[in-house]
Amino acid sequence: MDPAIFLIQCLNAVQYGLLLFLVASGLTLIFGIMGIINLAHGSFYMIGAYMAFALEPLIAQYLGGGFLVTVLFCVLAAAILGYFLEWAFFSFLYHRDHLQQVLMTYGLILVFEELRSIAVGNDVHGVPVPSWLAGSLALGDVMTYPIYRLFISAICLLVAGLLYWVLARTRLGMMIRAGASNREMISSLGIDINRLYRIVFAIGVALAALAGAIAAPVSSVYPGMGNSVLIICFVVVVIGGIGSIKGAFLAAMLVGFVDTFGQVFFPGIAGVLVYVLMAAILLFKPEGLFRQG
Amino acid sequence: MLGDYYISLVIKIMIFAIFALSLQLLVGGVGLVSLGHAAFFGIAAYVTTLLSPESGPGNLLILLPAAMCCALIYALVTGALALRTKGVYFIMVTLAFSQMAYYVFHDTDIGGGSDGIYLYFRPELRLGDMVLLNIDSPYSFYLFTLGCLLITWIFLAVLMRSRFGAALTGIRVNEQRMRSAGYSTFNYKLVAYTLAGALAGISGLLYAAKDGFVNPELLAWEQSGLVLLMVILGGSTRLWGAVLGAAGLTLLQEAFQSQALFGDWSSHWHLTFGLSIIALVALMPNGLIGISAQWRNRRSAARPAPSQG
Amino acid sequence: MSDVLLSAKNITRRFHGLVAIDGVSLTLTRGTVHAVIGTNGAGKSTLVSVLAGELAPNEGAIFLHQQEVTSWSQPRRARAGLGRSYQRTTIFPSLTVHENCRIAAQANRQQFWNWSSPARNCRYSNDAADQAIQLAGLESDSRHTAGMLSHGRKRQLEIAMSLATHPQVLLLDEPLAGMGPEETERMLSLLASLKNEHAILLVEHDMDAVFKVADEITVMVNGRVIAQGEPQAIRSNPDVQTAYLGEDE
Amino acid sequence: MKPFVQAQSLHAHYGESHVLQGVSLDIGTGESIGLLGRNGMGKSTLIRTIMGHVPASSGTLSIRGKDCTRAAPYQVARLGVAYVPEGRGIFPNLNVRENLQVAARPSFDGRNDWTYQRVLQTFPRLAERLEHGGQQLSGGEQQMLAIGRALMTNPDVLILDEATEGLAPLIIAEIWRIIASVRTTGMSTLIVDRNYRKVLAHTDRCVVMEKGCLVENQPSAELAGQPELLMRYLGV
Amino acid sequence: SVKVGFMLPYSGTYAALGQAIENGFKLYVQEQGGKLAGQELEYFQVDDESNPSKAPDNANRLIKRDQVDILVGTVHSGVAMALAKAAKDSDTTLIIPNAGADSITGPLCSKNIFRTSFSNWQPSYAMGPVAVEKGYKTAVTITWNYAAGKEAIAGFKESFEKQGGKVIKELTLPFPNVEFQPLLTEVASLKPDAVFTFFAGGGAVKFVQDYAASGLGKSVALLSSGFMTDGTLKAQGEAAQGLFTTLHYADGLDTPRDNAFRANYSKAYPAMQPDVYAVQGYDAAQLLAAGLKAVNGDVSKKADMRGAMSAATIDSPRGPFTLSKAGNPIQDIYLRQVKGEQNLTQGVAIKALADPARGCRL
Ligand SMILES: Nc1ncnc2c1ncn2[C@@H]1O[C@H](COP(=O)(O)OP(=O)(O)OP(=O)(O)O)[C@@H](O)[C@H]1O
Ligand SMILES: Nc1ncnc2c1ncn2[C@@H]1O[C@H](COP(=O)(O)OP(=O)(O)OP(=O)(O)O)[C@@H](O)[C@H]1O
Ligand SMILES: [Mg+2]
Ligand SMILES: [Mg+2]
Repeated sequence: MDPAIFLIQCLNAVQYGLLLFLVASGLTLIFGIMGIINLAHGSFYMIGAYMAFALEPLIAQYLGGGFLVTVLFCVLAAAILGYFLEWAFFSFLYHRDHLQQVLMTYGLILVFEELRSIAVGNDVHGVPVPSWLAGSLALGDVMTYPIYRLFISAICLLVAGLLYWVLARTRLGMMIRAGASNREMISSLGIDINRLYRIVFAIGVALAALAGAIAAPVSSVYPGMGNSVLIICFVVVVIGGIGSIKGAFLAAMLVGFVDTFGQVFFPGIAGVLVYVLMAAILLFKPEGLFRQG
Repeated sequence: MLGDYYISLVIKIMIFAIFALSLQLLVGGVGLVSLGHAAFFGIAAYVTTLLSPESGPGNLLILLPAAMCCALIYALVTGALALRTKGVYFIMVTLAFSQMAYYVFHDTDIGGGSDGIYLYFRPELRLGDMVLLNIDSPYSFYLFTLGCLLITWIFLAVLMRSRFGAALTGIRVNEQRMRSAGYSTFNYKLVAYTLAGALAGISGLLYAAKDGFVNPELLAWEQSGLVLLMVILGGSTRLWGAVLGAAGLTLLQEAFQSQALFGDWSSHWHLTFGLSIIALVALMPNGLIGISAQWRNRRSAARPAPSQG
Repeated sequence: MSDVLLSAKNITRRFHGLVAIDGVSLTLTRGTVHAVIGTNGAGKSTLVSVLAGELAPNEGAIFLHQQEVTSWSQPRRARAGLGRSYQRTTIFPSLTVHENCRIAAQANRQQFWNWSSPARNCRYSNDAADQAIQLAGLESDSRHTAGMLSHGRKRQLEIAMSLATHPQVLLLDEPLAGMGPEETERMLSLLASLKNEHAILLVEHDMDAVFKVADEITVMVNGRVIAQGEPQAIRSNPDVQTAYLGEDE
Repeated sequence: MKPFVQAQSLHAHYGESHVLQGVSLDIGTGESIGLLGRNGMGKSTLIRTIMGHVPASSGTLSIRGKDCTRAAPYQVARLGVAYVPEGRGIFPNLNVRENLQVAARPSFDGRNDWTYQRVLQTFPRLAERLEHGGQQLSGGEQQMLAIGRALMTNPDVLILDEATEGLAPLIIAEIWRIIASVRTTGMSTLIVDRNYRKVLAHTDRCVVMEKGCLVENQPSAELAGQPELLMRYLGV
Repeated sequence: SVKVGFMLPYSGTYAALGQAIENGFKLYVQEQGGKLAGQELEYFQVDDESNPSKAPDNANRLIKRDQVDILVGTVHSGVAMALAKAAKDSDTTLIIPNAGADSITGPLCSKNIFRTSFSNWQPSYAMGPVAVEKGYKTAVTITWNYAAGKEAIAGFKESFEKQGGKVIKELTLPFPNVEFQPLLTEVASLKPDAVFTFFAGGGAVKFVQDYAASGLGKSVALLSSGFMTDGTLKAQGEAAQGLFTTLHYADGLDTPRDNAFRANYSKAYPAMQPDVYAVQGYDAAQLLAAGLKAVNGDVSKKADMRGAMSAATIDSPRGPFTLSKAGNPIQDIYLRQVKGEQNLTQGVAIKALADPARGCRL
């Protein structure tokens, strides 16, 4: 492979990995801290994308528009949704078998997907790339690289950094981590664990929605878009070690590279490669690359 | 014809009941939650279809052992690797292995690729040239499936009562203690996993025979998820929980999709189905099998449940 | 008869650079209680786990009945007569006390191929379970669900389950932790009566109890053995006093 | 004046089993109380019921005169009750500093005399291990951390459940020293420990539990002089 | 009355297509005054979710539970395969209004199975000569690694190489992945004259956008089977402008038949655009009408009805077509170019193209 192409492929891999990380980070947060295997995470991704699509004209009309305003609005709305969902559907499940939560999230997938269909129909929709990010950079003689993709990468990196900072450095982060290991004790210290969980869930949902909203201009919005990212995100979370933001980041990069170069070098079996990677890693590191704690 | 339809519905429930029972051995028996159980189901279905001749019915005496063996071998190999991990990681490794099998059937031409392949004739039980059992008619197929279900159930019931079953129970509750008592728990888990794979193979064969159409989606994670839901919804502590779960979920889907019952809402059946799953989870902490106990409790004074410490 | 059942030579075990036990040797003899005491985090539980085969040592060798078992798995060692209890209770809470013991006892009659005869009818394991329950003084609770027992009773059950497998060597990790004075008394007399048939390793922080039953004491600090010997010698050893016992009250 | 914590005929169940059978207990401001009893008599359950971890099935509980019968644990804690549980409850994935800081809060009436610095002065061993993960600490250090963490919430009542379980004698002695010094600051304490002599020596008043009921309630000094009572209730 | 069972995707990725097909079908019936050959139609619907593993059951719901006389379905090829099998087993007449799997009117062909749409091979085959004519000598193909994609690519390759072109690489990615960037980079390194693709739905939108954003469009022409730009143009926006595709239907045909159909469709379903799926549904109804007319509405005369159906000439909005022996339309394939939100016809690429029906033994 000629070196320029190779470098571009690396860029592709990083860019894909970063986006995966953004979706997976919310999943690993909810998974690692609240112990909820959230199958509905893909739905939140979808909700984010659809909100970006549906809200854009409204926001343009009432708030004067702006892509960033739309995204911000989506994230806020998703956080509120997450806060409500935790209260309504999960708050009473913590004493029970974890598998019940899986069942609950499965029910939610069906509900969200159908509500989406009732609310906005089943068509594929495009979301325009904001004009100030619409250009491309020339790479090599035939290829160009859309600036918007670089923008996505930047956002993902920013979120990764922010998330790491919040969890590792702030008091909220400490509480969240503490709550992950001992729910009862944290409440004995005067911290409202229920509210804390609600906040974590809201953050998780908001992250998924953010990913959906900023990915919408490049991926378009379509029915079933959530489920297609769900499994790959679980792969990322598990390879990285559940609950570990650092691990999710690394795993997303790994998956990005394996997927990208798998498609180039082993097109016939590209679908299997990521799972081979996961199985191989778990066989040598049965708890993922970075176990939490 | 309508009778045929209900027979085929019951057959479907029974096939899923066998499938769910095989997973129940893992979830309820050993405490191993697998999200890749459909691999065994699908592999057996494919094996049945691929080994059947195109020109006439295949022989169950060959097909059944072959289907079970292939499922068993896949379970043995993947189980030996997957059982190195625990908990959620185990769930995900089993998922990974089933996705691998899925992509093999989906992306290669072994079994007709993503479109799937047909089984033209329902297999029959033949010894030499003598046909011992023909399951071509709905009714005989119904009886055959019922027989398989009963055998599976009885086998599992006896197994769980035996020393092997007691050891599995011990492993589910506290593996560390079992090891220190002298049980090679890995072997037990592997045997259970392999057995579960082989039993799922029976249901795979039946499924292929029922509709005569096999495709990669049989191995997809949604299928594994569905059967896991059956086990959880039914209640994983008892064998009949799996059967109840299979019947319950199948009937719920059936009812919500029925235009006769739900009119125009039937085209939004995902919504009603999803909502009812949510309601069931919220209201039935122990699955369908817990209902009777719940009623009893409801009547005696309301008391806080034991905390999980 | 000085009958060495278990011996460990120069055991070292590291956790990512932390040396949890560092070149520890000891022998367990039938008819004696060998107590291991030491500061918190000295590596006592780790030692028990290494001896039982739950953790592999990084260095050193372990012999059971004069046979090297260093590479044996835990279940294999258990079947060869090595039983242990845990510092944190590890019972089957959803089963009855009798069932708890029966499952443990059944380990000696596993019979994989025998998949059809009910476990409940296994004469051997029922007898062994009854015997263990009697030894541990749990007869009155034998039909009760283990999870409902009080902490002390659970600790007794923990011991009973170890006994049900008919081990010759017993490794007990803080069997007295959380027990009240009365149960402590009973446990100590149980240990004294088991001593004749078994070789016992006792990890314990309750010094009164240790000095009451131990025939030999090993003192560990930070993974190393700082003293080994008769109880009286240990009690008066100044190193042990400064590192562990503290000034006598 | 009303006692700081006032429990009246509390009942509690674990599923079917009736563990607390009408317990009434007052903890006055600045008072130090010992809770004695055999295994499984419900001592920990009483404490967990006060904290709100186990819901009371009947009876009332008030703290600072406020009704807390149905209060969540965090509300109880905010009213000034701190709890060092059986088994310590250290957050293993947080280091020592974070374990302390995560708990920091001023007291109900705004006092903030147990600062991070003061806790570290009280437990110099912890100051040496600030960046160690909670999991890497020895049992004794964990116990100190649990007590220090409870103090960071500037409580009015400190509840210690089996604070010395599984600790080396040397460290047990140190823990008792710390308990004594905390007591001199005027904080109320409720202490459960299997070493009844120490409990009697470090408390003003002792209550004895048997089968979910309080059967004795006497000044510690008097109870210490009644070996036959101790024999009856504790088997010693 | 005649019982018609729709087995169509009403949920999931293909839900919009399912709706269009049903609308088209009902539109024709409505135009005939609500009756075909004097018979009322009674409709039954089953949501097939585009999930092949549920397909046999779904088919049986219609065949056994609702006991329909005619089956109409579906979009997804895998589901259609199962449907075909069920129809064969129960000897029910099946009209396939979309699914293009070659094998349905190939090895699996049967007297009771008809298709009013296309075979995957057809539209792509028509692109080969077009590409050569435009002067492209080398091409790279990209599709999902699944049967429909492979069949479409095979059709293109067959005609393109027959005319002297060369497919230098066949790129695939796992279905339904939409991360195309690595493949586009690969294309950039291969520098072919043209890229031929087969994608549909959300994947198609993303592919077209990614292709445009990658800048390849300037030097490497993008050609594709028409599904790439049908029903997705609004979402694709600017990126799709000027693309050439081949399909059996196009905008701007401007025949009286098509104009009438479009006007009626827009009136009946104001919220939806008339598209190829609606046409296929519409023609399914026409085909059924032809059959019913021959037997005067007596559906029990199956053989006669089917004979009439396979002999019928369907006056489709796409232009009249007949059915091959295997039951697949023999139809004109149009070359279309995207202008605005329309796939405007550029004339006929191949006239009366019949699927070779390889493996069919009828
Ligand atoms: N799985 C593990 N991973 C990493 N470190 C460990 C692990 N288990 C134990 N340790 C460390 O090894 C050292 C010895 O621990 P061990 O549990 O053996 O101590 P102990 O002597 O039993 O103490 P205690 O009397 O408090 O029970 C401790 O510093 C502990 O933190
Ligand atoms: N989570 C639980 N579920 C069911 N029963 C429980 C639970 N926790 C405790 N019990 C039971 O409640 C009773 C009281 O237990 P509790 O822990 O309060 O006793 P305790 O006095 O603290 O004893 P110890 O000195 O052993 O700690 C015991 O009989 C115990 O078996
Ligand atoms: Mg220890
Ligand atoms: Mg207690």
